[in-house]
Amino acid sequence: MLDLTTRLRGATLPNPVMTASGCAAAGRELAQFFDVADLGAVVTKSIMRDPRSGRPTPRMAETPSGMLNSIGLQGPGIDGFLARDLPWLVEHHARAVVSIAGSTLGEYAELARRVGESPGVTAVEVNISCPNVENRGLVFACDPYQAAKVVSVVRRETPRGIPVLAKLSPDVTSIVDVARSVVDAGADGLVMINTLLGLTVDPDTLRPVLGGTTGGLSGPAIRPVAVRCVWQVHQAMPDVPIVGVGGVRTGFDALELMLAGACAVQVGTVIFNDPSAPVRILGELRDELAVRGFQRAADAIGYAHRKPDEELL
Amino acid sequence: MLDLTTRLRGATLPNPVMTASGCAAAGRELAQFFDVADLGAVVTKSIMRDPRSGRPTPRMAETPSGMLNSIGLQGPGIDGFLARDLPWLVEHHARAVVSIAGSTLGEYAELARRVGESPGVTAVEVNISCPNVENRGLVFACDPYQAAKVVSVVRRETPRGIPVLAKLSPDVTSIVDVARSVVDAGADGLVMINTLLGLTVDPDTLRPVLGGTTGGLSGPAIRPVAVRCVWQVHQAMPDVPIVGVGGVRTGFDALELMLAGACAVQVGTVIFNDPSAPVRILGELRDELAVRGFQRAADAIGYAHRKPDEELL
Amino acid sequence: MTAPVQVQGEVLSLKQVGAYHHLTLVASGIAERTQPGHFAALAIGDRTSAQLLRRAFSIYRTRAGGGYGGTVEVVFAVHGPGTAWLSRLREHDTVDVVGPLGRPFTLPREPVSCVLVGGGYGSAPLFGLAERLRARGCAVHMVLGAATEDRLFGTVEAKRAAQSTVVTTDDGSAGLPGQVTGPLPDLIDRTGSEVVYACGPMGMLAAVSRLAAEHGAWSQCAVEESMACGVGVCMTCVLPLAGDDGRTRMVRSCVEGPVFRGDRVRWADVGTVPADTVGAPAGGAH
Amino acid sequence: MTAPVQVQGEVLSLKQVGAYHHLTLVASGIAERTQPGHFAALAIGDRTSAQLLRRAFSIYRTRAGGGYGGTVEVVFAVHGPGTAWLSRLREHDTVDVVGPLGRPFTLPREPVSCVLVGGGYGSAPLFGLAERLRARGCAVHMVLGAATEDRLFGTVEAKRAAQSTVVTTDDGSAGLPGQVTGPLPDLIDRTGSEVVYACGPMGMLAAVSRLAAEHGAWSQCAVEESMACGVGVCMTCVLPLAGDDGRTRMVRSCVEGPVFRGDRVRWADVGTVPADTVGAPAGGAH
Ligand SMILES: Cc1cc2nc3c(=O)[nH]c(=O)nc-3n(C[C@H](O)[C@H](O)[C@H](O)COP(=O)(O)OP(=O)(O)OC[C@H]3O[C@@H](n4cnc5c(N)ncnc54)[C@H](O)[C@@H]3O)c2cc1C
Ligand SMILES: Cc1cc2nc3c(=O)[nH]c(=O)nc-3n(C[C@H](O)[C@H](O)[C@H](O)COP(=O)(O)OP(=O)(O)OC[C@H]3O[C@@H](n4cnc5c(N)ncnc54)[C@H](O)[C@@H]3O)c2cc1C
Ligand SMILES: Cc1cc2nc3c(=O)[nH]c(=O)nc-3n(C[C@H](O)[C@H](O)[C@H](O)COP(=O)(O)O)c2cc1C
Ligand SMILES: Cc1cc2nc3c(=O)[nH]c(=O)nc-3n(C[C@H](O)[C@H](O)[C@H](O)COP(=O)(O)O)c2cc1C
Ligand code: FES
Ligand code: FES
Repeated sequence: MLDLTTRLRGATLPNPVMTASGCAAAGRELAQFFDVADLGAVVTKSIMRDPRSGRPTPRMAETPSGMLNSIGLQGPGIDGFLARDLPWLVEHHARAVVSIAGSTLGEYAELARRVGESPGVTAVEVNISCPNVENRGLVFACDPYQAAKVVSVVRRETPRGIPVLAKLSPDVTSIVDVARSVVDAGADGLVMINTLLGLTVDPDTLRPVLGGTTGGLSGPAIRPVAVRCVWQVHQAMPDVPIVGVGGVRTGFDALELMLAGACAVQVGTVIFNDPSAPVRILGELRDELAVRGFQRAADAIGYAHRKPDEELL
Repeated sequence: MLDLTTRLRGATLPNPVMTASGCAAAGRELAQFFDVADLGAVVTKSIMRDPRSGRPTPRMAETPSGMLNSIGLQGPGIDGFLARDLPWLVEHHARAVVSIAGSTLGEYAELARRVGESPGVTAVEVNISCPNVENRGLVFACDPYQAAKVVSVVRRETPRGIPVLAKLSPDVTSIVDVARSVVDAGADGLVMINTLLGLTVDPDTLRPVLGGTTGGLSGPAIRPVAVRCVWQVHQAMPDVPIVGVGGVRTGFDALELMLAGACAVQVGTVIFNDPSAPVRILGELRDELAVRGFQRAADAIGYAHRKPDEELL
Repeated sequence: MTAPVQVQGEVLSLKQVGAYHHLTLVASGIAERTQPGHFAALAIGDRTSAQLLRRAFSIYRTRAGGGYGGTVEVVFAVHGPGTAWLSRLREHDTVDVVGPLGRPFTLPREPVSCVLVGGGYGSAPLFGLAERLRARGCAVHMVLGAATEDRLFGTVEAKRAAQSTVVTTDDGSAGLPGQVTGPLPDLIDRTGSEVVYACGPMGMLAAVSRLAAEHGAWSQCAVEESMACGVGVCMTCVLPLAGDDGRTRMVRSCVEGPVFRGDRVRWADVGTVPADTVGAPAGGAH
Repeated sequence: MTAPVQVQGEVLSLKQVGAYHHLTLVASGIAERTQPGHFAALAIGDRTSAQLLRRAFSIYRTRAGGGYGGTVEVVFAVHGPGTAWLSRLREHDTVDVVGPLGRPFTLPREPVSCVLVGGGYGSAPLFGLAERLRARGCAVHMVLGAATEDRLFGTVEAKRAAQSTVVTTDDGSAGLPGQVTGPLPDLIDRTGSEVVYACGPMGMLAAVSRLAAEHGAWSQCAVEESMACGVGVCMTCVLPLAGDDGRTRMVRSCVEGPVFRGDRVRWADVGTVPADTVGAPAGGAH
């Protein structure tokens, strides 16, 4: 029997496959297609302190092997989330990874506290790809120092037992520098990658398609960038747990991120293509590991970093 | 009659469509499929001072709607290039944009001088996505200061009449900052974007596919990133000529880059899919402009930046 | 909400009908669950396809499964690469289908008169609706409109499905020249209709719901918002809707719609986030 | 070098042959130019395809055009998404083809004896070659090998094409058990062959060219390097080749090959850049 158990500092998951934040809402809708408890975890849509309407439509555009989105973090706010969404996940025995997003350090702190007080939280994922209203709207994730400040307040406000995962943006000159500084600031693990900033123009209006002008590029198109980021950071910090995300469509895509250094993976955009993708991919991952003779998923983590001559298992 | 003329400071091209560096060698092979003089320009594979063997194979991997490459700038060196390649382009009435790449400031200077002395050069494109051996192998393009130094030496060594175009990498936190500093350093125009750094793992060996481990991601997969970069830089510096490149597959893709702010476009990876793509796309671009009532290609430059209410032509 | 199923549909037939394509898929489990107004989301191409997003189509008709599993039918216009791919399907090809999705049309409790308005392929879901309404003793009147004759769908079928049918085309190539909104007010009054059901372009829906209200009828409009997932997880398909509490929220048209009460949709504000929306940014867009 | 053409090929037939697919395309202009050893590069899917790179296939056979433009035939194994797509083609589908590409086999001036060695589908280009050789009065002997019987291609045709034929399979399911390199040395000697032509996996080519040299014969090997463009512009398909000046260069197998003199290819170093290569980095890889 293949052992799929995955360890994030402070949390043990039955398997490495999660949903990606913003691509599975809070799990309810996907429960129509599979049992959310079968996944390693369900990562919820990034929640902000207050209810939020999000951006005007159009909010998405299809691009070659990917898509652009500018949802603008529409959501019910932390009260609604804790009242309706989190309890549902707990009832359904899903491991809930709660993604939080703020526009100030204070908001992040408050969110961490509120989430930390709530029962049934497996981990907190910190979405730092948000504009910092206290700093000319610069995105936290693009500055190692600002990113670290967010992570340290969140880590401080979150109960020790609950791991804090920092989700990084690939739109930086050195993702290793950002990774280092958030780890030094107390992140228990890293989630890579968030979307790449993109834009597309409407053939009819000759203006940007998205209501938000620019949007986040996701899907298989960006997978090689995600694998590269995971590779670079695992090489720099082999002991830091990394959750790989970006364009996972098949079991091998999931395995590829693990071979590059991820201990778990998230499925995002591909859910829109196939709502049962997370469980399908979990099954395919199991097979991909088995045919290659891996007994434990954990043995695949970072395997691609071995010298060519170090023979396979 | 639609006017396709495009102006780069110091050079006027009959139309905005060029080949992308490294995707058309020095034009000879593509002449089997179309007349290279029909294009706005042919951009040659980045040439280095000395002959160069490039990286071990495999040098490429196909990815969803794109590819990774790690050629390693294989080439004959500047002597061979000036003796055999440039003259061929001149004989065939192609407008030659010569791309140069160095590993030290001195090499860039020498290359600029040699190219500048040669007859028939329409423009010099400076590929700064190269490791700087004098600075811990850091890529020039990733540091506004280093990038500016390269551009200033090249500008200094290149005859006034010949425009110097700086080719930027998207793998930076702020492409606007890099763009600003190379323009201040004397760049007459910008070429955006070079490939994104990516990696992919081989399902059989479980090691990175590419001989160079990481490689450059290109193709339609990255087009939304290219359009975004052009958009941001045109917004910041509306008067600086921008050559857009990244995933152009159709005439509308070319137009999209122009609407975002490019005055010319380059076709790269798609040439591998369709060797006659550059002329096909030129024809399609003409049609896309015509159906929208543009009389001059130049009128489309930056059009997408107009307010939604500013009605079309 | 009926739980949707995800199945590998098999192409039974694909026929050209005027400007449209009529696709029939063998897809077990969907027919049983479908009510008029539900839609289906079709995946484009196989696992290597560059088009990741599903395409949504109103369910035109279904047949509950005999031995071979039931069929679901959609009618579509070729618009971009996804519908172009669908139009090239051949018998026995497979298509991944998710359905039925969304909230169907709400049926009146009483046997009242109803007007069903379809714009272009928007008439597709109205025939099943007409059947249900008549089964409840409702009188059914149809107005089918399109830009040109070849863009009308189901005018013949309408004659069977409805007590009366009016056809309009913008160019007058068939029926009355002009738009569906021309004959509508008079028809509502004449037939004393209490509900107007509509499916078609947003502009048409906005006008229809306004006219319905002006003439004392409820309206049920099936909207068409750009959708990435179709199942409620992506938040791309929202529009501003006034709730029972009078407050406006950005709601997902794939799960809370596609059928909405016309008087609740803030038609003029579609494509924007009205300032009084719950959670709207203090200082402009997010 | 013959100038290649780019044409929209139309599928005339696609047949399963053992483990392979035999594709015949109507593609005018290619047949006229093709010589044995040339290859064709096929585009995968349409303009929205996620597979951008062309797939290269040795040209098996061509028929110069009567009225409808000539045909080109390739034999392929399904390997990944591209060949899977090709295997799903149906009559009248179109495929964008570029060909003929590369340098064909060099024919001996004298009517000498030759051995033609094909591994798996690698035998495809050898039948046209055999014809040309015999037209020049050369004696032709064939060795066809594969892992298993279903991976042999053209064993029947070989009987017509060659004076003698030897078949080998790794598992002994047909012909001699073992690899083509088993019978080869003796065959070269017995037939006094002066040239060995080979097409197949790199490992086989390396062994064949070594054996040919050891037994006093020239070798002409058609290699299979991963190619992105097939026309010489991308520099992905290189291998280390010793030139007339004795110096090693990384040469493009799509334009300077795919057929190389076996004694010039640095087989052991394929996949590396030997330190003595022109332009090799002083300190390790670039
Ligand atoms: C509930 C609902 C019911 C629909 N019913 C029908 C129907 O019965 N017949 C029919 O022909 N069409 C119908 N549509 C529209 C249909 O979904 C689009 O025409 C189709 O998705 C276009 O795909 P494409 O690849 O051809 O175009 P593209 O423009 O390439 O599509 C790109 C992306 O935009 C989305 N998109 C583009 N246009 C629309 C649109 N008008 N509405 C929603 N998404 C869009 C696509 O889903 C895809 O994700 C319906 C849409 C919705 C939301
Ligand atoms: C000169 C030449 C002649 C060939 N002749 C034949 C033939 O007659 N019959 C046949 O079945 N195959 C032949 N091949 C191999 C054939 O090109 C590959 O099997 C095919 O490209 C695989 O594509 P795929 O999409 O199925 O696999 P994928 O692995 O998805 O291909 C991905 C990419 O890698 C490249 N690639 C993968 N494997 C190979 C390979 N072995 N050689 C070259 N490129 C590869 C593809 O071109 C594509 O760009 C030949 C290759 C070359 C270079
Ligand atoms: C529609 C959409 C909404 C998203 N919302 C969020 C979000 O709220 N928080 C977050 O951290 N990432 C969000 N993401 C990013 C994804 O979680 C993921 O990092 C990214 O899409 C790359 O993975 P993928 O290619 O598998 O989608 C969103 C992505 C999409 C497509
Ligand atoms: C095989 C290959 C080789 C390339 N070589 C170079 C090069 O030598 N110099 C350079 O500036 N860019 C090089 N590029 C980058 C392209 O010029 C272009 O910037 C990038 O590929 C994006 O455009 P595309 O998507 O149209 O290919 C290369 C790209 C590819 C795919
Ligand atoms: S389409 Fe995804 S939420 Fe409606
Ligand atoms: S395949 Fe592009 S140069 Fe040979």
